[in-house]
Amino acid sequence: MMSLFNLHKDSFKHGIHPPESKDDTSGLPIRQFPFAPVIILPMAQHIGTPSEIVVREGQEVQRGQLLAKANGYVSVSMHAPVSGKVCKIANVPTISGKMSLGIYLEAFPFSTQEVLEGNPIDPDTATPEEILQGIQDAGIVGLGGAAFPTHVKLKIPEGKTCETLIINGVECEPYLTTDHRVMLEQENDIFTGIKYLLKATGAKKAIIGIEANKQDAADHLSKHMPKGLPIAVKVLPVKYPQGAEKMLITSILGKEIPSGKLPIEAGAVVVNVATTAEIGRLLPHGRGIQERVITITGPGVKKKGNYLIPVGTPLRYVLEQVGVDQEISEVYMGGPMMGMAVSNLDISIVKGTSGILVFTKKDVDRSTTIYPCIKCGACVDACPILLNPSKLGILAKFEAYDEMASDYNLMDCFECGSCTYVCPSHIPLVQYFRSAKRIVRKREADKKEKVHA
Amino acid sequence: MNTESLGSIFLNAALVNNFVLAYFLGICPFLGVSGKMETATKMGGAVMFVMLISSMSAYGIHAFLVSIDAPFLQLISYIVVIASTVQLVEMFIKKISPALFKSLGIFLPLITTNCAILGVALFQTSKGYGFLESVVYSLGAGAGFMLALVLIAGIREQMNFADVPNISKGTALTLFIAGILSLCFMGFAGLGA
Amino acid sequence: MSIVIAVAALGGLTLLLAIMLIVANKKLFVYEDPRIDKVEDMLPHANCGACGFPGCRPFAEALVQGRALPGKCTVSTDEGRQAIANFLGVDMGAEEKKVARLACAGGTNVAINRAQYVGVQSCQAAALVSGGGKGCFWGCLGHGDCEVVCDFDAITMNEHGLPIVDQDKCTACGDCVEACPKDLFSLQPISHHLWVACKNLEHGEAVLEDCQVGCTACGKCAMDAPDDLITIKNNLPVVNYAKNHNTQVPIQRCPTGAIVWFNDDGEPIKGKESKKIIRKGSRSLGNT
Amino acid sequence: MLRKTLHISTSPHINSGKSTEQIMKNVVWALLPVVFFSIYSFGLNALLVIATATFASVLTEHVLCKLSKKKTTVGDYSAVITGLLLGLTLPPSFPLWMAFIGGIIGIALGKYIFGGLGYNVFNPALVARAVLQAAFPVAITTWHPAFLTDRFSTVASSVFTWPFMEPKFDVISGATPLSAFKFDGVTTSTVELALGQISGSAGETSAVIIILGGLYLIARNMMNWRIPAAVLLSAFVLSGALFLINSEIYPSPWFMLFSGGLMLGAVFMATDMVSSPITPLGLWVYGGIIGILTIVIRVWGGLSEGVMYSILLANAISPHIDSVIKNRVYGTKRKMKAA
Amino acid sequence: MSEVSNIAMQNPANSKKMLLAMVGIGIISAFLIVLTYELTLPRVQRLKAEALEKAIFEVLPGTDHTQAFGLNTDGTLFKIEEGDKSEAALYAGYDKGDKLVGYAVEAAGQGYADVIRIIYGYDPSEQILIGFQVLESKETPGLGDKIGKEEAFLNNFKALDVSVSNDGQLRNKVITVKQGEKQNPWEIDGITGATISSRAIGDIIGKSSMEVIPILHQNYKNGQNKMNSDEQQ
Amino acid sequence: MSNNDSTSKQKVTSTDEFIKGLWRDNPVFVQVLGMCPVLAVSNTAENALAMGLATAFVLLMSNILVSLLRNFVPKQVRIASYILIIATFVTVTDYAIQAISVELHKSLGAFISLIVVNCLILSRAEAFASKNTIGRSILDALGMGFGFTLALFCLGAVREILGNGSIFNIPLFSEGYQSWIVMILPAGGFFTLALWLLIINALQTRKVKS
Ligand SMILES: Cc1cc2nc3c(=O)[nH]c(=O)nc-3n(C[C@H](O)[C@H](O)[C@H](O)COP(=O)(O)O)c2cc1C
Ligand SMILES: Cc1cc2nc3c(=O)[nH]c(=O)nc-3n(C[C@H](O)[C@H](O)[C@H](O)COP(=O)(O)O)c2cc1C
Ligand SMILES: Cc1cc2nc3c(=O)[nH]c(=O)nc-3n(C[C@H](O)[C@H](O)[C@H](O)COP(=O)(O)O)c2cc1C
Ligand SMILES: Cc1cc2nc3c(=O)[nH]c(=O)nc-3n(C[C@H](O)[C@H](O)[C@H](O)CO)c2cc1C
Ligand code: SF4
Ligand code: SF4
Ligand code: SF4
Ligand code: SF4
Ligand code: FES
Repeated sequence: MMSLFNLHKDSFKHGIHPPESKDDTSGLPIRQFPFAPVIILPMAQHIGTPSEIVVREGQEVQRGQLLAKANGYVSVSMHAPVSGKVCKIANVPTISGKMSLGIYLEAFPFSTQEVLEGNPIDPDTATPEEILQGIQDAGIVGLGGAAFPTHVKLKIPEGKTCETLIINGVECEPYLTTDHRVMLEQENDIFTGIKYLLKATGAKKAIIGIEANKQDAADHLSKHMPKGLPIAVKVLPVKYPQGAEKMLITSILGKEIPSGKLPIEAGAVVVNVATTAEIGRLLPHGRGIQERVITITGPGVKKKGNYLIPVGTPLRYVLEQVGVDQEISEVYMGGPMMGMAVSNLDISIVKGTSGILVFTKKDVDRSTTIYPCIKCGACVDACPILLNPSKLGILAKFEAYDEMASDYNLMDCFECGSCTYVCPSHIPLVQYFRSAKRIVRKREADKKEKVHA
Repeated sequence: MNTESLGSIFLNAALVNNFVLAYFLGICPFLGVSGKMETATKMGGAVMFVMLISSMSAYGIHAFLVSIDAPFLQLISYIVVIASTVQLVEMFIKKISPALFKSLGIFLPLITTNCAILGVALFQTSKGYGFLESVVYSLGAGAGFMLALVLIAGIREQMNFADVPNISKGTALTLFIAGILSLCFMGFAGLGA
Repeated sequence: MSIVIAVAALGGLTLLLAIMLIVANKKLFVYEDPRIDKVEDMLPHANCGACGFPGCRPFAEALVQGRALPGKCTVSTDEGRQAIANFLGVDMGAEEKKVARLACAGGTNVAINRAQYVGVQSCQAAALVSGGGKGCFWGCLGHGDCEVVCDFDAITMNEHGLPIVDQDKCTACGDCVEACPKDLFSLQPISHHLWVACKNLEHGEAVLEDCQVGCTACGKCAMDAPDDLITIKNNLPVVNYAKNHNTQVPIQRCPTGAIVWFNDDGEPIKGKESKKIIRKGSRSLGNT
Repeated sequence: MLRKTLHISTSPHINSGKSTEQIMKNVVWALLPVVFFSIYSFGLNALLVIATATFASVLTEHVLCKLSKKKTTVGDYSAVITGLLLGLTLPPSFPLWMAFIGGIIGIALGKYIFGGLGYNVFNPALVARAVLQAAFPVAITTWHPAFLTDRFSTVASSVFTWPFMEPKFDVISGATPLSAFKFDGVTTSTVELALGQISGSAGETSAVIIILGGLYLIARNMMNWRIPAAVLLSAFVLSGALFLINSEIYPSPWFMLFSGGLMLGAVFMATDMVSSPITPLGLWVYGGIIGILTIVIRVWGGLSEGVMYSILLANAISPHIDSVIKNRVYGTKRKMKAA
Repeated sequence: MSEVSNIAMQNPANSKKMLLAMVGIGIISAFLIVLTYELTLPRVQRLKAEALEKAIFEVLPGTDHTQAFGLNTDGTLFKIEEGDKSEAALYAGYDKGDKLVGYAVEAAGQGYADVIRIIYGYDPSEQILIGFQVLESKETPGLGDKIGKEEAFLNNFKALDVSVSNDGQLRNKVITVKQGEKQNPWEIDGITGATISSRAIGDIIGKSSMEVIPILHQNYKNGQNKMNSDEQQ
Repeated sequence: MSNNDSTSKQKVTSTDEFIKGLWRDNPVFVQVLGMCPVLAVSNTAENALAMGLATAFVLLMSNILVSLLRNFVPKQVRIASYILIIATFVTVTDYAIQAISVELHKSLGAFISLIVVNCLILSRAEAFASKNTIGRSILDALGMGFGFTLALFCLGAVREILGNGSIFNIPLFSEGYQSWIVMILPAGGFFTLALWLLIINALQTRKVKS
């Protein structure tokens, strides 16, 4: 049936419509979250090299003070989210299960939590290079979830031009309302941020993409739009995964990003609204990131809401503060479609965390029977990349990984989970694809190694 | 003796009386080389080609044998000519494309001992076809062979990725599929009339 | 009369064809070293790739062309390799037998799981979900991908969900090395008796919380080992196999038994001071 | 302090709530009106034949699961569909023992040997029917008249033929509309066809009810609308073209659509997702092949009805369709050809 | 090593040997075959002739001996002597008293599976067909092959009307109708479940009789007029 | 495919040579050779038996001749020569059967001639007779021939019983038996052989287990 609706020009092909479940928190304003007694800051919070620690154990630091500096180009600096004492530098657990070097920061209980000022960057006079440097120094990474260092993304490669800056306010994941609240409450930061971004990328116009279920945010932004800035707000039909870079570009510009290429091929750069707002908020003061907006929700949470939480707050502390159901069984960081399950409550909130979901036993609707693929085609009709997840799934089951990659474009799958969501046979397709991709990458690396050797 | 049109000769040989599925000719390569689509198409092509050649040479030999009035030499002359021709083709392929030779492996010589090829020669004689009719007949038979081979190869490739129960793995499953295909081809009955 | 005609006809026909074949045979002859076929026949046809070639036939070609020695085929028997060597008149080029060794001893009786993994029962898949839920991030997940992938039935999962390698069956094909998402397997010459069965990069109590047989990086083995045989790097002992490693001294004082001695039957022997493991059942799940 | 053992699993953590079992159950619901109508028009005969075929299918599925020491898969309802559809394609006065054997063949030969649900290449119900047609051609082409007055009180004697014995048919009806057309050049009015006032197999006599069942499934997104659309469209276009060329020899396209098993086949049998291709374009091609082959066999072939063979042949082709016709993957240029 | 050199060496020298081997075997084969052929020929021919005779006797009851005829393009008959190779299309059957019983005509046409070859007997005096046999068919056993076995079907050919009208054409073309619907003497009652095969028989006979019967009829009339001058020699 | 007779230089007893064709290396059930006649003329027990014996005869004769001539025929014209030999005996058999019964000849149809191309015969000539002594070749031919006949008979019997309700044309059931026509059709040939293979598979897996 899907393809009938696909005649709609303003959207990408296929995709799904999971229940939005956003009503619980979309109306709740952002609230400040208390400081945890101990803040745990892993250095590997972003894609790329972990930051390099510049403080010692026992050192006292002030909120906003630099704790670690960028270690290379694809890396960012990190700032103290609270005033306090560095009590330990050791391995800390992360959501991937891997250990990462990190800082244990004991918060001063009665500190004013004044934030340090740094070198302000003036949007009107700064050069693009200065802005990019400022972004890196502020420790800004993609807050949409990928946590990719934003300054790397904004650097337009030689020979390419950026026509359009796309601000991603889509927030297509169910449950999450972070970006929604940011758009309603931090419009000025967003517009300032866009000013920086336009300058940094050299883009001629900016388009803010918002799904129709956040019409109020779109109206709000349009109303407060400053004069003279080339910004347009575009309201898009609701469909998952519209927030994904590729899909958003297709929806807004009607272009496709060639397989394996970056958005700049379509003359666009995509930045999340929260990231934009953060840039707009921090750069004028030369500050670094200390906190971010996170939606805490899900059937197992007592005090649902959108909170401004210091980075590094331990998950256990967060859950204790909001109160959770006795029967909690699964906790996710991120949304229900792409979020990661938490195996260890000792991990902490990182820059990329956009939401925390708590499900109890009875809410986890995981059918125990996995039927064989009946080739119903639901997944084919859902996959926004237009892959054939059914065939891929069967091949994965029989471990034909090379064939998956060579004949069925496995590597183009971006693990949005649409296929698994719709599969009536409850086949864990995405999981198959993730392992398959890992194995294929490993094999390719081995092959390269052999060639070199 | 016969009044069939060329089109119906072709259809009859390819579909209605498919050499593999209705006449049981060429079953060995049908079972043996149908595991992979790629080899199946190559084998099909090779068989088609050899069929055409042997049909033409059979036509010539038949005329020759009639002229010297020695019908009893029919079988033996057909088969040596076919065998030698195939061997020639084999050498030729080996020279031209070692890769192709490799992938067809032992089945190239087996084309010689492919019933379908001798079958075409014998049937065209017994049906009293003229030269053009013989050529069309052999093309039809070849196309039918190719079709059967390709169909089953596709299915067997898909079966590599199926939970086939142990007892029906291998030749048994292939035969079952062939049986069902043969039932399917019964649907074509009467089309060539 | 008909006899004459028949003989003449058939004789003529065969003459014609024979001439045709002879000519073709001369013109279209392709030389292929017949030894390749012979050698291929002598190989085990496992097509496993342990020899470093994509299959038995390419290996046979390489053998005939002198690009490889028969000893590379780990699957064949000694007699088999010798036969090939004799046939080609070359050296066998025997290599020391290698086997797969596992760098983990954390079965369910000694290591905890932090969270319960639900989903496809494969290590590959589980490893992608927060590392698989095992307390020790580096440890064996126990879903047995290695057991499945081993074509020679050399790996069996024991009752504590830990893979056990049968030295005799293992051909060092390396499939398990590739399969394990935690990179716990490596191919070791069989003479490497001294073995560190742990990959945990933590040290001290933090290790023991997750696994009773993990290496705490206490350094006793390094201290006892003669001639700097062992050094501690990244909280793990590293054996320098270039030195004389034929000594059981380093394992003796290991408090957890993380460093072991594989005897000739491939059974691990722990030092005297290592804590005995009595528990037969699984350790309860840890708390998250 | 918060202490709990968590469960971990991969994303996505929610799903659409649909299940295979639920889809199959709905197909059974959609089939039931067809079954009831055939019982209404053919009486006890149809009831017995359909029930036997269904029972045999389900029983075979269960026994085979037990024999291969697996959990029984009867609960997924797919065997019920196979049985019902097989029953619906048989003549109402078909001997029960043959129907029973059909049920066994459908599941054992059509499904089990391929690996069970999801792996069968051919439509199991049609495999069964094809075998029955080849084994007992007379019995399967001997039709029974509809709407006999005593249909709810008496059963045709052929129904209770002893196992392995040749049935004797007492009331033999006239031919089906298709064979009447093919061999005697008599056409039946489309209204009669649509309302089922004709003889034929149990399930092919009520086009309207079949269409309604199909619409229900399409509306619930449990069936791919492209297949019936493609089948019916291609059959209509081809027969329409022939009709325009010469309406003397060729029947009207409406007659073609509503006669025989085309409607049942297009709506319930060609749509068996397991044995059909998966990409949208592939589905159109598949449906087109079925429609065209059906008309070709009906018009030029030796048989009067070709739906079953067309669907089976298309089943055989569908692995090829899948490997040749792929979606154009996002961000790539052309369709990928099979390697 | 010896094997290796052997294979490499084998190639050039032995063209002569190849020639010899093949031609030698060819000649031996030819001898063997001819021998068997000559030995079995008489018996095979006898058996074949018997089989044909049997078929003719079957379709022309009361026949004692037969005579093969060929059909000229201009529609006249010519005799085929024993041993002539050319294809005979029809046979005349005579009873003990050399009286013409009728003609047996061979015909063929497409059936359900493949070509069906039949022979039917024509009684020129009554202008009816009096017998029918299937010579060769690949029709489905148990179904299509009823055309050669089923009593009821064969009974159609006891007296099938093929009378010739005054314009020298058949009055009614022979045709198969559905079982139980035979109403006219020139109709064949079909077989349920083997409709296609039985119709094929109708078509074959219909077509063949349209061509042959008028000629035979003419010949018969002429022959009677001429007091069978030809045949009584 | 063909077992490696050529390389197995171990002692094989004569009985082994004979028995292997019957069961262990049965040409039909194990080697899956000579399928065309197996499927095509196994629709009745009688045809199957006749075909099997005819094939066995040709196999025997050609094995003998090939073995006799094995040192005389050069490699390059091997196949052509062997085929000549086989074709000779097939022609001989063809005429012999015609002389015995025209009916039988008709029902076996072209498949008598097609014995020439029966993969079994050539593969035995190639793989065995061309490398072994006459004595062994005879035993091999007998074993394979009878194995082939046995397999054909297994098929023919099932197909005739189900498809016709009779065996060797003797009706087995009372009047009114419903014959399963599919068994006589091509599809039935495939199915029957597949069923036999299924049974053999099942037996073997059971053996392996126990
Ligand atoms: C390894 C890696 C390298 C990247 N390099 C660039 C780059 O050079 N330029 C750029 O604009 N974006 C770059 N990106 C950012 C991606 O285009 C994308 O914005 C980021 O992965 C987050 O996108 P997502 O949340 O849709 O997955 C890179 C991402 C990754 C993971
Ligand atoms: C590589 C990667 C990149 C992601 N990028 C984003 C993102 O930029 N924005 C986002 O909202 N979610 C992203 N997610 C998914 C998040 O985990 C989470 O589902 C998301 O924050 C929900 O956002 P929404 O409410 O805006 O839809 C990403 C996930 C992955 C694995
Ligand atoms: C499946 C999927 C869904 C995503 N959904 C969103 C989204 O809803 N909102 C969003 O801002 N980014 C989303 N992203 C991430 C975007 O692709 C992109 O990385 C992000 O907008 C870039 O901005 P950032 O680098 O500032 O985070 C999603 C990514 C994926 C793969
Ligand atoms: C829309 C639809 C149509 C189906 N049609 C058939 C059918 O024609 N024959 C059949 O045996 N099963 C049918 N099934 C059931 C199921 O797909 C079938 O048993 C599988 O082929 C068994 O693997 C159908 C299921 C659905 C959902
Ligand atoms: S997870 Fe991959 S295959 Fe599945 S719908 Fe998303 S992109 Fe397509
Ligand atoms: S949705 Fe699931 S059952 Fe349907 S085709 Fe895709 S993988 Fe198969
Ligand atoms: S060793 Fe690796 S592959 Fe084997 S069970 Fe453990 S984690 Fe899995
Ligand atoms: S998979 Fe591992 S254990 Fe098995 S043979 Fe290969 S190297 Fe040895
Ligand atoms: S017997 Fe092997 S192809 Fe016919």
